[in-house]
Amino acid sequence: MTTNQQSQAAIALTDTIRLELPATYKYLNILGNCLSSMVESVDGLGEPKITSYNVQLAVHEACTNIIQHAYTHNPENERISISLALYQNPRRLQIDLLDSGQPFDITSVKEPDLLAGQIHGYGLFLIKNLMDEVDYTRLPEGNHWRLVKNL
Amino acid sequence: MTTNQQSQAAIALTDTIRLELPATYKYLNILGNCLSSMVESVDGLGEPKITSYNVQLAVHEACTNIIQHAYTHNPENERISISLALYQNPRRLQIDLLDSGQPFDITSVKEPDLLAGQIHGYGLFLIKNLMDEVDYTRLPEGNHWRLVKNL
Amino acid sequence: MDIMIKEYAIRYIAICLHGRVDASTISPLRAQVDQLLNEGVHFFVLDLSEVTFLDSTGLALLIYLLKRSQQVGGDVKMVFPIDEATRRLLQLTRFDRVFEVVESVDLALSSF
Amino acid sequence: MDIMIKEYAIRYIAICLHGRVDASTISPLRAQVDQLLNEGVHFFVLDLSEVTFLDSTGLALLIYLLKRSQQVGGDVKMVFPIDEATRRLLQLTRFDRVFEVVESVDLALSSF
Ligand SMILES: Nc1ncnc2c1ncn2[C@@H]1O[C@H](COP(=O)(O)OP(=O)(O)O)[C@@H](O)[C@H]1O
Ligand SMILES: Nc1ncnc2c1ncn2[C@@H]1O[C@H](COP(=O)(O)OP(=O)(O)O)[C@@H](O)[C@H]1O
Repeated sequence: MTTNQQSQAAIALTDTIRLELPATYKYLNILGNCLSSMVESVDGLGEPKITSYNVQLAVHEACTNIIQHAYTHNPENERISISLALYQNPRRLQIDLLDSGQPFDITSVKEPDLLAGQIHGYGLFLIKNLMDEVDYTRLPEGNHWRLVKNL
Repeated sequence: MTTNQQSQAAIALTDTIRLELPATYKYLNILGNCLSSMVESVDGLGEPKITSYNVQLAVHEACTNIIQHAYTHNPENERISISLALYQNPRRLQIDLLDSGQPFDITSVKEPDLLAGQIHGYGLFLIKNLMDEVDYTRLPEGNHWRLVKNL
Repeated sequence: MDIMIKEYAIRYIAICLHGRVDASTISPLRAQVDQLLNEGVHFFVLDLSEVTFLDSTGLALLIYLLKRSQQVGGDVKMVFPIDEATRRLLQLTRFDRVFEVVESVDLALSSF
Repeated sequence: MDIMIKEYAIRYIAICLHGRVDASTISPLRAQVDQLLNEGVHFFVLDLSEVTFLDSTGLALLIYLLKRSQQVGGDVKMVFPIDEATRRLLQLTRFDRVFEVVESVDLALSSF
């Protein structure tokens, strides 16, 4: 390794995990375990347990939304592709989710009125509040969600 | 679902997880967690903890062998593709591992003499003794290991 | 002199949850909550002290219980989780404002 | 009358391991073992009671310690793990035959 760029490429390649799961609740805890192992492998985090919990919860919400809203019929025959990548400078964890379900209509969403006690609408609220970056892109092959947490 | 075959296909699809990891020790515990979640999700196992441990250990040995022997140079830039699948009738867990490293020469292996206290050769011994089926196939794209545990 | 003594009883139920309360585990809790509401119970204490993970599905069920109880003149009090990350989640979503938070189930019952 | 009293000390070392002993965690243990061997220590007790996972890399290091100790007239005794799956692994690999198994570190030291 001679330049900074080379070493960054090596890190990106080394610290990427890909996971492909059935779109069911059953295996979401596996994803949670992967995320917590990844977060807790990072040295010098201020609050590793809290960070790990928050990342797990945000990604869990993104996946339950895919199961409930993108795959409205037979989610159990559908799948979610996930990539977890740890980057340096600045240090961050990037989670990419791909599904082949229905597109997401961002205009369908409004901020929940928390003090009124909502029954719906906590999912996206949590994702946005627990992560530092949340992007949605509709691709020809499906939906792409990107969640980033600065570490 | 009208026929047995259809329902088996659905099960196979539903209970398959794919994972792709850097060929480093660092993330092997993630794979272990996935395996234990999968084994422990199965009802009515006689000794779930022991079965889970043994499957984890065998797959761990297969992966450390890939890291040490298949990827002899720069394993950290190489990857292991893993599929974990739970099948019914008969109930079993099948683990498929793919790497793009050097071929495995089965003639290079001899049974360890346990009472003499070996330094090498425990890996394949454990894999064979802890699993019910172990197959190796050289494919054009690399090496394929299949490990099966009856549940 | 006529003396008439009447005895009343208000049914209150403590629901103690443990571990993960999320989309993958919610079904039995939802069924239990519906059954209690249909039986006419409307005073509840939610004991979340041992809860270690709570998702939007879990949050929604807690709010559902609150709304249905309040519709019939009841109320739901909440014992906060011990787990710090789960506590913060309940603060972020303002559940500490929407529910009356109490120290313990015993204190909650004596304050209805 | 001349009386001469000599005192001898044999150095024995107890190595107490905890948790996972595998390819991903072995390096510091390997370094420690080599340092002790190079210092001339050759009586060891391996306390595996708290070990919860052991792989072939871990097994190999235990055997390496045994061989090197025995080469210089020493010995290694072993306290078995509490974890049942790890116990069975040590039986499968015949470590209960290759090592002298003792109940505890204290018993091991008094029996050298
Ligand atoms: N992955 C998704 N695909 C399609 N629509 C979605 C997705 N996620 C959320 N939505 C839409 O946004 C709305 C708000 O989602 P959310 O905040 O998670 O609350 P809830 O799931 O409780 O409705 C959903 O009701 C749904 O219409
Ligand atoms: N995945 C693999 N690819 C190539 N060679 C392998 C692989 N696994 C094992 N081998 C060969 O088989 C031998 C025995 O392996 P093993 O029983 O795991 O013991 P050890 O790894 O301690 O040598 C190795 O030394 C190596 O030569």
